[in-house]
Amino acid sequence: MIKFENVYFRYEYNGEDILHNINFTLDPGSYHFLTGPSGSGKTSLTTLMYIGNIPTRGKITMFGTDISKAQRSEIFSLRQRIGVVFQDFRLIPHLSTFDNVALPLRILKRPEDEVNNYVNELLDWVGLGKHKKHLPKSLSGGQQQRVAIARAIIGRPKLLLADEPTGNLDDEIGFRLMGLFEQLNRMGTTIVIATHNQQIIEQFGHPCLTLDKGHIHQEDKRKQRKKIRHVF
Amino acid sequence: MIKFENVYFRYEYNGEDILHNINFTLDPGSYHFLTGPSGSGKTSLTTLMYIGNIPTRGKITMFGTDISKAQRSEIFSLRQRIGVVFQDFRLIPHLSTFDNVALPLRILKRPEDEVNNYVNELLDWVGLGKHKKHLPKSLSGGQQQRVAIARAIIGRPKLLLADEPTGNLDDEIGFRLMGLFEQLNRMGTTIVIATHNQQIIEQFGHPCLTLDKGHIHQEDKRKQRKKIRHVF
Amino acid sequence: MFSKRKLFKIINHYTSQLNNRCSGNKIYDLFSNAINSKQYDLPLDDNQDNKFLLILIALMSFLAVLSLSGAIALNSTTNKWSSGLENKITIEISVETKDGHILSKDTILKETKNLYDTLSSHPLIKSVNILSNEEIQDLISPWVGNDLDLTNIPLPSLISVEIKNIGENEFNNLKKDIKKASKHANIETHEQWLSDLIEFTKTLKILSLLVTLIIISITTIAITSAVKTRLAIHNEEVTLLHYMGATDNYIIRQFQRHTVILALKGAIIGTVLGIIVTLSLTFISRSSESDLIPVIYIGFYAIIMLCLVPVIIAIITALTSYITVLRSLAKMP
Amino acid sequence: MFSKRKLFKIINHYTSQLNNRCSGNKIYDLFSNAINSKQYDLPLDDNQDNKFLLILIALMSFLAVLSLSGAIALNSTTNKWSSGLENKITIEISVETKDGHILSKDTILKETKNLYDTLSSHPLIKSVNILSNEEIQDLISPWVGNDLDLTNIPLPSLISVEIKNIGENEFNNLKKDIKKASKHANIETHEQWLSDLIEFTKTLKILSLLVTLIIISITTIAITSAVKTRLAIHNEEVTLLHYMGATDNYIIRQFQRHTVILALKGAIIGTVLGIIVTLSLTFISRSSESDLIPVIYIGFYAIIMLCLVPVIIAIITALTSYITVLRSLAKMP
Ligand SMILES: Nc1ncnc2c1ncn2[C@@H]1O[C@H](COP(=O)(O)OP(=O)(O)OP(=O)(O)O)[C@@H](O)[C@H]1O
Ligand SMILES: Nc1ncnc2c1ncn2[C@@H]1O[C@H](COP(=O)(O)OP(=O)(O)OP(=O)(O)O)[C@@H](O)[C@H]1O
Ligand SMILES: [Mg+2]
Ligand SMILES: [Mg+2]
Repeated sequence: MIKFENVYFRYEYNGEDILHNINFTLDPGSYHFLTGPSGSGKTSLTTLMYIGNIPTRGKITMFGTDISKAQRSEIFSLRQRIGVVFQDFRLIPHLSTFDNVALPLRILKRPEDEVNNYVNELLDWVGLGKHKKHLPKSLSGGQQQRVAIARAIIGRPKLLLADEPTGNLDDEIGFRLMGLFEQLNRMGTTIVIATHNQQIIEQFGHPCLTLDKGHIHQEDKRKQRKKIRHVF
Repeated sequence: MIKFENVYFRYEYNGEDILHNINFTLDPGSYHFLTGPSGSGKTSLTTLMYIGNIPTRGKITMFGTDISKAQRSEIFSLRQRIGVVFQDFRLIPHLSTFDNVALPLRILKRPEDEVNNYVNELLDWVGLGKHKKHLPKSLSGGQQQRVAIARAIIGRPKLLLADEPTGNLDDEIGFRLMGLFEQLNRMGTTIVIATHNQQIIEQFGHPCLTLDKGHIHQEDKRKQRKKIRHVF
Repeated sequence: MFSKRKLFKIINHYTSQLNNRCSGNKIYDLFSNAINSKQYDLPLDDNQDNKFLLILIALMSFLAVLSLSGAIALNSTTNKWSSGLENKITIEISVETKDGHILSKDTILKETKNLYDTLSSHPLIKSVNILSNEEIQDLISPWVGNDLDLTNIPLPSLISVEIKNIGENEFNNLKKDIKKASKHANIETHEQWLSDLIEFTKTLKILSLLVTLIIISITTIAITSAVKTRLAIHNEEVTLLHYMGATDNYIIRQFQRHTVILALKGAIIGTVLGIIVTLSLTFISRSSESDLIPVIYIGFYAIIMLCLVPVIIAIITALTSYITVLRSLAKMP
Repeated sequence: MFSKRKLFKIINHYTSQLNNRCSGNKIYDLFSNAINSKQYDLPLDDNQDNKFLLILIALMSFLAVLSLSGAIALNSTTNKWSSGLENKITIEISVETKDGHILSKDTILKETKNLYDTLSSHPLIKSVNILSNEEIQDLISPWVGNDLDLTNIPLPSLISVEIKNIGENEFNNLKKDIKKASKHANIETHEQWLSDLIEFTKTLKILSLLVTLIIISITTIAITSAVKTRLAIHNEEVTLLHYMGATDNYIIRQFQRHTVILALKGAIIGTVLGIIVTLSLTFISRSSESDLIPVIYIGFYAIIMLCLVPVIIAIITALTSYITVLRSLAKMP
């Protein structure tokens, strides 16, 4: 699904390598946490995974395509198979909750009645049934985060990248959404969740990619910690 | 310090009461957590506390001044005694980390060498020594949050309002900053921290204001849970 | 809203099928883009530049209509002149030859007769008419007065000839034939002043072409800069859409539809104003008695042509915004 | 940067003390605001409107300079006229009286003598001068020619009188005194055509006042709208500063400094251009031989006055942005 080979990355502006010699493979249908202290490069790595940036060096293979050799139209179709929850939400300010969540389906040119059904159902599920017509700025922080999550999963992506998806959520709704990710994973979606919330990592016990100052360590916490799946 | 009497609040745009009949008093030098599920009104309540909004009904007394009767210049000097960590950071995008943090001191017209010393020291302390000249958009989520916190406390406010201040921080730096808040509190700053992070609430065991659909319950968790102060 | 969306969905379906079939056809894409999209993901409408662009395009199309209708009026007037004058020549057999001899009345009469016979049967000639003495007297009376008795004065012979629409070669042949029939004949065509006029008209036409070019350039530049400004303002949203897998076309559509609608609005306002001014001028020119104001003639078809101005501006806008957006999107990863 | 800041700090310290002492003095605030602030918290500079505002203000001050220098030139010219003519009157004792009698040479001489005596000792008169016969001949020779012998013809007597600067009442008294001394005297003041001229000058002055008013209004409107646009764009940041306890003055300062600098830049450009054009016109008018072009005179002090245009525009800008920002800040909680 995703293969990083000797990937280095730096922001042009900065001039220092942010990611050093990253090597890992994520199998289709796998579920990984991405953790590491603040500023270690989690968001940067995620950005590379949705082709939001191109690595300075190294090779990234996604869905079997070497992205450095992919054509523009291929990149579009790759991205259409990826759902992203941005750390800073990135909701479109003048679109309502509904339209923000509907965006990926509209980009995929799904029929409008399907869009209606899907979006309404999902918004009810994440507890935003009453806020469908609100603009992002009149939503609370957690509500905005839920809109961002709903938008990422509405298109049933093959790959879900979530950057700190529960940072603004209370435990109840947080676990509810983590449960949704489990479900999606069981239905075949590959999932990468960047988080520093050790509680969640421990509780769900999926394998963990740990970043430290741009270097990656792959560890499987499944062995060490007990799974708490009974929550759902 | 802060006294809410029968306070009701609604956003004009919305038309529904967000806060119902809020009554509480925060003593000078106290430390409170403000918790409640997402969308319960924590941010709205905080906004009232820094006079970012005016209550629809009821009376708010801050620093002994009834804010509905306060003059414009009084409001300014009230606000200068309050530090706020916004949930969405609200860093000024074209100002560097340093200038963002220096802003409250410059508003207070502190001498520029004092500004330099204070800001540099604090930035080093929160681990942003290398990022003083960076613009907010080239900082990671957690780094931005630390800038927001630094900006809130740089002016040694009499009242610190922090809205979800550790949502984007890893545990280590998170606890480090919570420790900083403890220190400030010991030096006399009244502190209100809105958070849904039960772990932190339990660990620090300060009295807790719980919001639920706009209604407030005041409970003192100090009695029920053991304090973990040895972290610092 | 739902049923509208459904309708658009159906249209979209068929047009996208069409699109697939002729995917190389960029011009087709251009229009389906501009027409099909119903929803903006980008808040393009709440921009202060919009009003400026609208007024600019209205002004430009107003100028375009005026310059075009000027060219049309000029064209139809010169056509009238040409058709009235170009095919008429006058042949004169003057009393005094170039080398100073005085011709006898008999010689003049004989040569005139000769010429008339030749021309009447000439295949390139429509009609021949020998001016009678009275007609000649009428012509020259302003100079010599009416009282002068011309009977004893040798009068020149004037033959007015209407020729068929012919090329230059045939006209030269005709000249030779005339010279053969009468060696003293002077052929007076209206060539000189007409060619002057036509030269002048050509200059005016080039000028109006220039005006059109300037208008097109200004419109293109204005649209380019407006689109670039919008792209800069909405850079974040555009990047986001890109990351979500939106194709270049999806994003271009948003800008295109917005600018095309804006340009159409402006162009229609400008064109209508321009046509009103043109028609007013036409009526004034017709109703005025003064010879100084030439009668302007703008036909029905010409007005139809003027109505094409908004269409052309819409096409320019669609193309310009297509290219501008595509170019800056190409820079994104 | 550090030492600069320190310097500003010190200045700030003293000016803020001054401010406190005369806290009611808004005008003082206005300037200390515009000058003291060294740092922008708001990114006012990267705005596309800036160029437009700069050009507009340059244009406005250019026009202001032209209109002002026009008024100055007019003023100095009419001053020259007035000072040359206003205090001079001519008294004539003509040969033929109004009712047709011919006066004898003796009568004329006697009355002239009489008049001269009265006027020489009159307190309102500066100087009196009886024109000699030669002078009179010089004056009338263009009409009657030089050859004519005037010795035997009764000549009118002309007395040129320079009076002191006096009011209308005194002037009427003077008139009476003259009539008393000589009942045949005709007083010729330059009142009529001068008052016409002054009327005309007044109109021009009103016109230039109008131009100035229009310029001020346009400048004010442009600055208001520019400031409002910036406030709208940076609404979030302004609100944030407010929440952080920034006073209205702190925020106003940012806008003010930005607009004042921009306006000063534009005004200086426009003023320099305007002065260049004015001086060029002055030199052209002086070097030209033609009588049609009046000599324009713009003095050194006038140019100093023109240099005040940028200062005035800066004051208007400071005031306008002060009021505009204050008004919209007052709406914030
Ligand atoms: N500007 C606004 N206009 C209208 N409604 C708003 C606005 N801001 C918040 N709300 C609504 O008020 C309610 C309370 O919001 P608030 O932001 O106070 O919640 P919160 O407790 O901070 O939640 P969270 O933990 O998710 O940040 C929500 O239902 C939200 O939709
Ligand atoms: N746009 C950018 N330009 C330059 N440097 C950047 C940019 N974005 C991030 N960085 C730097 O790259 C490093 C890694 O940032 P990144 O956002 O990937 O961290 P992170 O692991 O997501 O941290 P957090 O948990 O705080 O979100 C940081 O030091 C940051 O300052
Ligand atoms: Mg991050
Ligand atoms: Mg909140």
